[in-house]
Amino acid sequence: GDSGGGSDKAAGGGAIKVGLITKFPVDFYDTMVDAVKQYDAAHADVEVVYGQGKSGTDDEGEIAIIENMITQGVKAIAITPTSPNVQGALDKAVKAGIKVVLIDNDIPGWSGKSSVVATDNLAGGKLAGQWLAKQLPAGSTIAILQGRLGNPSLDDRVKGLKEGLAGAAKVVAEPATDCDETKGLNAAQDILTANPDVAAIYGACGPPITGALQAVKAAGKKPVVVGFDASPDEIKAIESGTQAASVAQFPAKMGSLGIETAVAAAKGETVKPAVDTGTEMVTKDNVAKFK
Amino acid sequence: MIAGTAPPALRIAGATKRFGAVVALDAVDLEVAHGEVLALLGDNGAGKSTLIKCVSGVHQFDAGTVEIDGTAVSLGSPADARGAGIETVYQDLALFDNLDPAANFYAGREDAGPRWLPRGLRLLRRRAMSDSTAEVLSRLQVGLPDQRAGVGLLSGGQRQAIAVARAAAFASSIVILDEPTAALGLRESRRVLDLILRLRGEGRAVIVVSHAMDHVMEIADRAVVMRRGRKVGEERPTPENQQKIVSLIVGGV
Amino acid sequence: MIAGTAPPALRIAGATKRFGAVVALDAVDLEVAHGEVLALLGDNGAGKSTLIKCVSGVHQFDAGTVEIDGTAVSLGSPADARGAGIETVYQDLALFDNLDPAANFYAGREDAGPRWLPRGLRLLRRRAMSDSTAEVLSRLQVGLPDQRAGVGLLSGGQRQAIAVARAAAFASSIVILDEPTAALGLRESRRVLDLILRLRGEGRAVIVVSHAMDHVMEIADRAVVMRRGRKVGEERPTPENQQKIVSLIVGGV
Amino acid sequence: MALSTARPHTAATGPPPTTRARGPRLALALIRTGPLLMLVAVVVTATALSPVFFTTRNLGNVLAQTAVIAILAMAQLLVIVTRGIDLSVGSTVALAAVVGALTFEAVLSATLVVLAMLGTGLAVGTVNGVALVWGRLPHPFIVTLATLSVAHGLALWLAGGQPHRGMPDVVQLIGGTSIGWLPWSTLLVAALALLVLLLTTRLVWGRWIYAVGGNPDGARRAAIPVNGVLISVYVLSGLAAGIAAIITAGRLNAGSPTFGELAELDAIAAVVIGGASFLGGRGSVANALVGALMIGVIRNAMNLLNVDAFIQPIVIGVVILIAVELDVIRGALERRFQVMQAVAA
Amino acid sequence: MALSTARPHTAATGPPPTTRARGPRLALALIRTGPLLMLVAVVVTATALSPVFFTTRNLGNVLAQTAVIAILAMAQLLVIVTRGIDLSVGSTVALAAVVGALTFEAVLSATLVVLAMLGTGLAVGTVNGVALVWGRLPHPFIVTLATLSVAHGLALWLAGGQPHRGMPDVVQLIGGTSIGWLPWSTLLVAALALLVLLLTTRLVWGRWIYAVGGNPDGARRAAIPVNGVLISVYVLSGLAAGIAAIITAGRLNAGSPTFGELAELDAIAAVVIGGASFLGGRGSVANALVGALMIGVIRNAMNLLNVDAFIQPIVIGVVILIAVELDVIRGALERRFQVMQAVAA
Ligand SMILES: Nc1ncnc2c1ncn2[C@@H]1O[C@H](COP(=O)(O)OP(=O)(O)OP(=O)(O)O)[C@@H](O)[C@H]1O
Ligand SMILES: Nc1ncnc2c1ncn2[C@@H]1O[C@H](COP(=O)(O)OP(=O)(O)OP(=O)(O)O)[C@@H](O)[C@H]1O
Ligand SMILES: [Mg+2]
Ligand SMILES: [Mg+2]
Repeated sequence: GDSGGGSDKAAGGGAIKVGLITKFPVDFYDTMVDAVKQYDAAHADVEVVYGQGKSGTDDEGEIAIIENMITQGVKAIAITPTSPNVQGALDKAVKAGIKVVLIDNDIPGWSGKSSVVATDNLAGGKLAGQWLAKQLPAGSTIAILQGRLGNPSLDDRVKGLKEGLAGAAKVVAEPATDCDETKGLNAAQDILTANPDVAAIYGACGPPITGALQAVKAAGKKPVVVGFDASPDEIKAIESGTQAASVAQFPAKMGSLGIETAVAAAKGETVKPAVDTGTEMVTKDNVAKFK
Repeated sequence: MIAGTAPPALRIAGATKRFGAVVALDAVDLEVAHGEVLALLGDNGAGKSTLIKCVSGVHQFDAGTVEIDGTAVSLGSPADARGAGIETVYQDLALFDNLDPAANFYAGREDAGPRWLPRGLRLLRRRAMSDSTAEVLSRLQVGLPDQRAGVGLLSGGQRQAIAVARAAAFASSIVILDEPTAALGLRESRRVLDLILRLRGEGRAVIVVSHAMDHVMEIADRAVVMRRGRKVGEERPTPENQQKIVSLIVGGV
Repeated sequence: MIAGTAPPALRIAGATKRFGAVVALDAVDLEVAHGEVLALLGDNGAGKSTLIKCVSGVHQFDAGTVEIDGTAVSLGSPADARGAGIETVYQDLALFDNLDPAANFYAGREDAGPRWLPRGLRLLRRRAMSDSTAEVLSRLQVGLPDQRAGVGLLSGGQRQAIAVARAAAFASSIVILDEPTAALGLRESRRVLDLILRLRGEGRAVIVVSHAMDHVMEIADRAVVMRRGRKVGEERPTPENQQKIVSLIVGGV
Repeated sequence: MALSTARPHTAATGPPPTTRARGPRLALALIRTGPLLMLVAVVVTATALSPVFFTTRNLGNVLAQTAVIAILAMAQLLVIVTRGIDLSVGSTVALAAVVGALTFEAVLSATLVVLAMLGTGLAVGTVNGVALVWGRLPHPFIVTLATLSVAHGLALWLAGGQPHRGMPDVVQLIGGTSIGWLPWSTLLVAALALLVLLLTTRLVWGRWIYAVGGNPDGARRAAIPVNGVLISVYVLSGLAAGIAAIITAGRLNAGSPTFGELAELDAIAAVVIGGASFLGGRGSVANALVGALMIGVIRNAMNLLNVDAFIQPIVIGVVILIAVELDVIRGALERRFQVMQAVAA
Repeated sequence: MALSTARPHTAATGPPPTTRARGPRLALALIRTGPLLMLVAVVVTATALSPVFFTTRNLGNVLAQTAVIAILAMAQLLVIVTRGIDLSVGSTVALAAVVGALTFEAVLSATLVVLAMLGTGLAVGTVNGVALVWGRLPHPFIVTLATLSVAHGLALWLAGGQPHRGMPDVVQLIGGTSIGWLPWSTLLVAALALLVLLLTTRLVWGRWIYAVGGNPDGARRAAIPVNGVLISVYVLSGLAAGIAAIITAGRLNAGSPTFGELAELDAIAAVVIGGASFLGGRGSVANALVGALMIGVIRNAMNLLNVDAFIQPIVIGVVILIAVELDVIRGALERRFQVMQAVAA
């Protein structure tokens, strides 16, 4: 149950205490948290403690939560690290005998982790790039709406896209949007003004793509719009045909597999060093199963 | 006491005021009649400005009562004091440096309409206000370089003249002037003294704080002397009494 | 001219200053000798404070030259003026309301050491500064409620006394006082006048701006009258001349 | 000495004496246009660098992108004139938009949605103003920082961290559509600008805000209802955030807790670029609008020119600095020309 | 009338007259501790709600989590005392950390890395101060907003948007390790606090900053080097950002362009909670530190109590507001007690 007090399990009874730390309150992480809560409810021998940061780059916030969880005596931590910067705090946890499972993104080169349960963002980007390369005629142009500059997984989605395109289209603009809907709309308006013939728009996260769709509608153009995350808004847009595709991740899977792995590690079982939760292109053809 | 049986325009009794550990006013009694000029004298820090600020609603007495025309009033705010017909020139002038003379004149009582609207939403009669301000100032012969500029860059005397003209133009019952001629030139001082006499002639009660004994001798009907927050004496300012008043102020041993 | 062949302490020639469209000073010539008190007279807005501010380095003349003891100087900043031995009491006092009297006294020339350190990094001699400030103030008999509180809440006269005492305590060659007694009581005014005479006795050149003719008559050796930025006359302030000076100020037709 | 003690109303006789030359008057008038001159410079530069910049279509985009900053800047101006600051407006936009979206999910009434958004803005503004005045707080920075935080949290909590899609047609019309190339939101901004201009220059209330900013203590002594005036500017600022929420929500057809992030900094920057002073009592609506447009034009031009995303914040910072510095130089030039004019007279 | 015209040095004779009663003195002394009292209240509440809060281990965490805010708050205090504000410190932390990390990648010298971070902070601070003073800007808000933007852009650009891992051992020691439960960074904060206390209360420079804040025009007339003083506070603020970068980089063993985001708001809030005034001339280092700790303790307690992430900003906002309001009430009480004391005398 919830560690918030009204728990059905006696705190400190035989239950194993594990922590789940997610980045910040958006749908994606909420889905993950919901899956973990289901797991929590179904397992009487596990007590999950939850923590969440303020934003996608709130390293300090996550570190504070990690430190506090160490103080609270958890046996394992499953965390979606905001950036490799939280590594120092996680080292402290490992030193205190706590198993650490990374969810959603990896901290490359860090040996302290027990396992990584994640989408491969680079691979997801590549998937989108290869898909777009097939759709676009030769010599096409594409605009990229970047996410929050300095965020490795968002950057990987852009890097992956370029690798996947393999030169099939020329990038004419790549402004940063901070994953903000308004900024996505503004940027898309300007891109469509400066490059009326742009053949495709790709977004590293959901909200700016949703904003860009407004600009596309107003401009009366039909570029191929591809997003990443397959947020509920994107799913609706794909259904209605305004958006072509999005790269879906599986946050619920990440959550349940992540917490399972963490509990297993806490119990001293051996766990797989990497669990890929996979990505998939969502298009009009298969959108039904993502609702 | 000069006033006969008619109640005085302003009567203060037992006025006391403390700032932290400083006792600025200590059980001061005071009254002024209509058509009378009362000089409030005393050394620096005697409590004159504090008394005036309390009567004007800027500060509140810790103890003491105030009567206007015989009825007890509470002066909880400057608006109360204005409402009771009290108009004040403060020692620090309380001007708006960023506003022009007309705006300074009418601050808090803007000439505006229509009347059925709440005060803040009325339309300013800007032309009327600047015209009449110019007129009042020219009557007091205050020469200003620019009628439309903020008063912040005016000379010390020009600023004081504006503050005095403002109080005089709107005076209704009681006019209080805290060192109104301190920064004024000869000509301007003369005009302010004439103005005070005129106000008296119109039946207003006037309280003047001043360190200029010659001015006090000339215009005041009565002089109250304060020292360290206490009222230490009250005299008619006649040439014979001058030395006595001076020694009251200085605390002559 | 009173000074003999020795160059005057301060000589200003052709001083001109404009603020936007306002001509505050128009080719003013002026000089003061050591051991002389010069009164600077004139109506409100005549340009007296502007002249003083230019000499103190606060403003810069648009045109004109300044000589001190016969050598031309440039007064580009208040520090230049202080360096040239000029000490000024401004009409607006220029006090630091958030600082205590001692800090106000020593602002910009803190008593601190050791000397080999850059000025800002020296250690304050706080005890020495507050002791000597208390002493100077008690000599001027300025009674303060609290030596450690900021001067912002003091009475108008208490504030002016602090500003005058500050300038006097540090005066070296030329002392300029812009209406130093405007807010002062009888006793305090007396003390400031005595102080000015003492400064003269010590050979300093003193310029006093004042609207109080009795003060001017008493202490000044010479009076310069300004009107609308121009110097319109220069007289010895003797009882016979008083009427003449007054009509110069007022612009007697 | 015939000083009337009643309200003086008679007109002065004859015009005031004029000492100004007609010579450098034109130069002076040009210099006085101030921030506008700099906006023109920025627009000319953008036009020179990008052929599409000065097209009706792009100008329409710029206007639509700037509407929210412009509205928030006008309100911020009122606050800054009274020596205050309102940091909460960005979060309030988010909260109001979320409340609007939730209202629309509950009842399909456009009127109620609009009222909900305006009401939310009003509520936050009222809290700011009342806390400042009744709490006798020394400065609004901290109240509005607190309400920034609270409104942000509330928006997240109410929305469950999610954007809520769907807005009534009229909201979408205001925020998202144009007449030809001219966005509806621009018309709304223009109407509000006229209203604020009226408020600040023609109404008693406008006098009061400048008086309170110029000398709060003096305003109190002049029996100006200082507390009421202070509360009113924060209430208006909240209301402006509500209006900004309508535009944002209409533009994106949604209410989301991420709306308006850091919008307060844009608004304050616009006001300061427009020459207002944090020390209160100074500033004009027109110049605040010019400041907002300046920020909007620069952002738009950089997108058109495909300036590297890393470089964009650098350019914005430098341009803001140059704009303010030019205003300083302009002021000095103005004084210089006034002297020349006086000498010529 | 024997006024010496030389520097007066003789000591006054006899103690000044005392009119204070010894009665309510204790109550008054207690009330005067001010913000500290509120910090104690917050700590007591946190201890009551969470059993782990008042353990050495958690207190160590709180101190480590607060070190950066504390350092930035002390510097911000100096700026605010001079009537200024420095919005650029957060971005400067990021820029300095990135420069440090890149330096470490180029040369493995710990000294050079530390110097690079401090130097970067100094450079940004110098730009702020010099632009403000030489540019004759009316207020530092806009310069420091501009450098916020520029430093952020530069950090992103230099780092290529990526965090760069790896810091010299000494940096990791300072930022990331403890002696027992006491973080090294706390010792650094304590040392800096002593230094700033010395600067503000014992040195001539400290007098000057209060004089400049109290009356800038008067300070100029008193021949205080106002421009130098202003430049110096911004330079120190930049330097503080450099030191904060060392701690952050050491704690995270990296330099990243996302460091220090919005840290300026925390720093300013801490200073204001500590009772300083935006109107300048008022504020103390000790209280700024107390303000920083208050923010740190509240954040930590909410994490320990597992308060919902959406609710956290609401709680922080409300607590900040209460803290400032209590300070206002405390001031009123203090005056009341002074009167009681005077009456009792
Ligand atoms: N707001 C305040 N807070 C604290 N002390 C104050 C305040 N106002 C005045 N005082 C103190 O009260 C005493 C009386 O001051 P007040 O201004 O009334 O004197 P005054 O008679 O007007 O003197 P002056 O002739 O110098 O203007 C002084 O000691 C002053 O320092
Ligand atoms: N900084 C300034 N900017 C613009 N105008 C100014 C400035 N300072 C003074 N003036 C104007 O210059 C003229 C002379 O002012 P000044 O202060 O020198 O007069 P004054 O002789 O000292 O008068 P008072 O006796 O009233 O103090 C006035 O008209 C004033 O408005
Ligand atoms: Mg007084
Ligand atoms: Mg003057």
